[in-house]
Amino acid sequence: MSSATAIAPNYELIQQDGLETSLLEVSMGPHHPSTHGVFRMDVKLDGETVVDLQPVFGYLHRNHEKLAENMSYLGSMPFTDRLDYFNSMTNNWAYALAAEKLVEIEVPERADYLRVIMAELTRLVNHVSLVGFFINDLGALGTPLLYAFREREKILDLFEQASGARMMCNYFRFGGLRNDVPEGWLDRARDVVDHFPVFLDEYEQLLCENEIILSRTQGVGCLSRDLAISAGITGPMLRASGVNYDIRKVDKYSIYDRFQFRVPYTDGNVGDCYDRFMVRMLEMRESIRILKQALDGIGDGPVLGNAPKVFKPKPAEVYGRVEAPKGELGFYLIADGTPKPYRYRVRPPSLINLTVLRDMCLGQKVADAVIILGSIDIVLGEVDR
Amino acid sequence: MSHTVNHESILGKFPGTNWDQEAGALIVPTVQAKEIATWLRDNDAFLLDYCSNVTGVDYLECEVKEKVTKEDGTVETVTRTEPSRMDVVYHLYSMQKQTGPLVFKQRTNREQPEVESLTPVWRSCELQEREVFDLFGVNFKSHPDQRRILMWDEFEGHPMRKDYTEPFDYEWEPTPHDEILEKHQRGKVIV
Amino acid sequence: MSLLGGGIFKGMAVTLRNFVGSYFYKDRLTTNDYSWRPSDKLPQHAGEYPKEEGEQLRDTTTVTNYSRNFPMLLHDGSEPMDTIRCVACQICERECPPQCIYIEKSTEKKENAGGKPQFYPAKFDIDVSVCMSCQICVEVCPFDAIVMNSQFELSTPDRFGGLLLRRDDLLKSNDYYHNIHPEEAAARDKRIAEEKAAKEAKKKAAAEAARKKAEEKAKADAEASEGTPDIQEDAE
Amino acid sequence: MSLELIRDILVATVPLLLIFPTLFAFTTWLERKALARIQNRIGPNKVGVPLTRYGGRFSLFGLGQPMADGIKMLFKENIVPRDADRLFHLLAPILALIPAMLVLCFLPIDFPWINNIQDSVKAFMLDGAVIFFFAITGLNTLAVFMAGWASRNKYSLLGGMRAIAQMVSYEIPLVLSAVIVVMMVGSLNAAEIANAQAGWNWFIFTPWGLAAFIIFFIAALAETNRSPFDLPEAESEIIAGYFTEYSGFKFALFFLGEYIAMFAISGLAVTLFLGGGAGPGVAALPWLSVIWFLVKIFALIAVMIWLRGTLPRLRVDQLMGFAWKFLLPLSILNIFIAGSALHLLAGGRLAGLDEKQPILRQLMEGANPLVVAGLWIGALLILYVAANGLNQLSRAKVRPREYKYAE
Repeated sequence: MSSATAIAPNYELIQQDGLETSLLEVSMGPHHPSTHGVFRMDVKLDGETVVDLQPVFGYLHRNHEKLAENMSYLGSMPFTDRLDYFNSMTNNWAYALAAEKLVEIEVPERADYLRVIMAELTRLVNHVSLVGFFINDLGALGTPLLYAFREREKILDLFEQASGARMMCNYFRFGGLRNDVPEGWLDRARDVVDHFPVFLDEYEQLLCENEIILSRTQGVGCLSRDLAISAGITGPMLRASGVNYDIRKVDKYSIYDRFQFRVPYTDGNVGDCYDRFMVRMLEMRESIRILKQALDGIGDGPVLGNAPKVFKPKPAEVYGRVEAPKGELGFYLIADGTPKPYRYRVRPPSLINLTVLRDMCLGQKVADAVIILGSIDIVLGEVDR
Repeated sequence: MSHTVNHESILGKFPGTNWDQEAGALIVPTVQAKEIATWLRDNDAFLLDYCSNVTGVDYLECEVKEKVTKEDGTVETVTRTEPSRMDVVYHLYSMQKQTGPLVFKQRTNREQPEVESLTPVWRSCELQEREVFDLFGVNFKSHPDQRRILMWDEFEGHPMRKDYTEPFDYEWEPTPHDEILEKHQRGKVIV
Repeated sequence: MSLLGGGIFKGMAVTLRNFVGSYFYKDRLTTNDYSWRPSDKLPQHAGEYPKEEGEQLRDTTTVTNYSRNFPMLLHDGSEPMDTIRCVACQICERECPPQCIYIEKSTEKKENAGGKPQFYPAKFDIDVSVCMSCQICVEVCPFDAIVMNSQFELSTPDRFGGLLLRRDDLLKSNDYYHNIHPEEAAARDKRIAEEKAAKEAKKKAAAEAARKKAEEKAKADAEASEGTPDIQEDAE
Repeated sequence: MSLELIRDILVATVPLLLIFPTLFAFTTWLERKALARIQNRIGPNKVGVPLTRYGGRFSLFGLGQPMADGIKMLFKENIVPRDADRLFHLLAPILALIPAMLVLCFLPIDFPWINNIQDSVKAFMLDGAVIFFFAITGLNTLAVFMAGWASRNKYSLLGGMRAIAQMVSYEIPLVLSAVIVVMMVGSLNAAEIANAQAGWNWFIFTPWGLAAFIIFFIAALAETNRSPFDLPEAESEIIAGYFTEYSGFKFALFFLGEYIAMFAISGLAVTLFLGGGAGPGVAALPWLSVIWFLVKIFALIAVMIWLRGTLPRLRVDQLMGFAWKFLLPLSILNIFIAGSALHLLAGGRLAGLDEKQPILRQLMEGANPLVVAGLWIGALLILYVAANGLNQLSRAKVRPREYKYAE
């Protein structure tokens, strides 16, 4: 079990003939084209090689937790959208799940199905655009990214039709969903889901065998299995390091035990950027499988249980977690009998996955540091909260 | 739902620990925390190799009304003062056994909060403990890199504490009504 | 063993296919052309609205059923303040997550559309520079008085005044609501009607029960002491 | 200096200085449009006839866009970082443009208006034109490094260092692949090289010529900082490399220089391998050769755009490895193949050839078809096996992987 922080190589500066050399200290970010938001890495370079790296957080910090502690339970639901703004649906779900545990509300079956559909569509949106961003970080001038966005657009249209907003959906409620999907929505969703594999085929043809992508990503940013577990890495990144751990399978929350799907993972020998990229590509296929089953299995019925809009839970502590596209998204709530949560804590997968950034980047080239950051899949709204 | 962890054996092995039934949490004395954590991680019965969530909870001194059933059967409401405290909460899971969570709390005082850092046991605590230090002011002994993480280095105070009051020269958005408008009109607001 | 550079050629085939395909297939070239088109079809998306040269569209709407932008206040009839639904109960003000609603309750009651004397908002401001369109005010409103507008052409040179919508800017008729969110408005009206009917039925039933009871009582009274006149109770 | 000479110089140079910047403007439009279509976008389609009221109505597929860009660039603020070396910072874009413009005159394009001027002014008739071409393009490196150094920005410096390493490395395979053509023709004169390929005798139709062309094209991509070798300006890693601190018209000059260099190097590729102005109908209408030449240049540029729309970027060590461990051995091998082929074809006739005539042409005239076919297959086979072997040596472990699934 290796949990120690990586130590920067002992670096001796060469002094020769009165000439002094020093390391190049570059502050990458907070305004850098590929730090995925206002994120900063203080990098020390020897030529192009990274010899030290310190991530710097907090440029987007707004103390989401403090805000939520001064607000009713329902009131912080729209703020959860803004955590990982790519995946507002799963953020909503994690929060709703925790709150439902707190007050023990039953969710109607149709709502559960719709939740699964929304969450898996979100996963498609996240993975497809992450792969696009990742290849963009490799320098591909946005072509894969724009293909990804073309497909994302179709899914965002579905979100807009269902919830009224494309990204800040605010669609889930304690005990179900805010409203039912409009008429014909399920058919449109089926259409999108049926066409997605065609796009994925093309995407794989474009990316998966490209020699440049292979040689850029393989052997870069390796993360060992032990370190991944110890550092609490979750989501596709953990599975790329060879751990078969998917909360959809482990917790079987909601109705995930009704669906047949597989979890792709590696044998844990390498755990490099290529594995992380490929695990996401493969996961999308499984999401489509779940979506097809969910769209076939959905029945009629109400979508909102009879939960009160404003409630006062009894004093209790809960921790609810879901498998968000980026990893384990957890909400830790402590109720004290008032309409406001006494303690509201988000367990952000993006932040915790960044723990090992330094370990993965040391000794790599500066160009690799960028793609390693890209392969971690962070959203700064969630890192800084 | 994942399987819960049997906590009875921990209580037996480490007499200093308590089980908080209401919160469903294991309360650990800070001096023993690292030892117990390592044991929980390595013991075959638990293998809690994955620390998911680390956070602090700040409890102010408060008055709690409790219903006490007396010997003669009558119920009486008693008010007692709960002392202030600071909890650092760890949610532990096992990836190998796919069990969890075990809630693990280190309890300390509010004034000089100091607990044992569990970063040497689980790497995932590194950034989260920094966050707890930043937002709650809990000092983690033997944390490898204890600095502010989300607030800037010059920031004073710990904003997640329940008694934190924001400084007046804060950058308010001057929405044109309410108390914020008053502050705005007093002319001290930086826009 | 694959061809040297074969992966690159495969990728180039894909981009070539997209290059050619974008001229022939609509689903490849999904970009909306924002230029003006001489058709009077209603826009389907925010990106598809017609715009005449130099025209500022203040009331542009999208017709996606649930699309939401900023809240508006509903009234039922022609004179907004006579038929305003809001009774200034201030639930939305309390629940609003970014605290962008500001209400001042009127001091005296005034008749509303139902002919019932009610309080009304003397002031009702929404600061749309703070509002995040979360729709929670709509959900918590017990009077169906506040719903989401879908007007999005709100840009203004005045940051603080121009983006602070006053009560009179916010008041929109129910017909307008039907126009922008037909399905949702119909569902809401149906629900209101149902609730009203249920309420009325309940009231009727209660009145009936009261009447019956009174009758029985009267009968009993009459039986007990003949000669006393019937008492007709009017349950309100 | 006589008046006539001055006139001739103007006639020779001014059209060049007008035509290529115009083509540059068109190319930026073409690139934006093609990339947009590759990415399923529309691309510039709004800016129409400039300076008219109806500019927006008659948008002409956005052909006015480059002009709008140019005007925008002209009016932008000229920012020089406070700590920058002002002189060199301002000099670098000019220095980047000059060599690119200069080498244009070595391209053997038969513009009709230069037929009547003095021979001494026809720069491309220079005997050492190919050598000169490489010598002058090399200056570009200096400009790039000057920009990187004088900006006093760490990203610029990194970009400048990358640019030097890259350009120095790729110049070698570039020159070595040009050597083959020089061997075939027996001259360094660009016009003679083009004439040697008249009709369909293009060097790309010989196996060694094909291999040399591919190597030349790859190296040319690297020389002009085009994707996938755009490391000096890698925007996802080092912001914009040596461009980072450049704004307004200085940036436009760099941009112009880069595109002109693209024209120049594509023009050289056309001259060396694609038959110069040769093409159908040239014999009847000599001015068609200009059109053919430009069409070939644009075909090469289209491929560059296509590559840019498809490929991600190499890493700096892979880039150097590719130059030194792959392209360089391959181009040396290619020279050997070409030399042996010439020898085999010639038999004992090599000494008796007319030095003023293209060597390959003379040899081909009397060659045995079977020998030629054998040479073709043998040469291609050797080159392919060598390329594969080199590839295996440098990237043995890189291949797609298998993944496991948990139910």
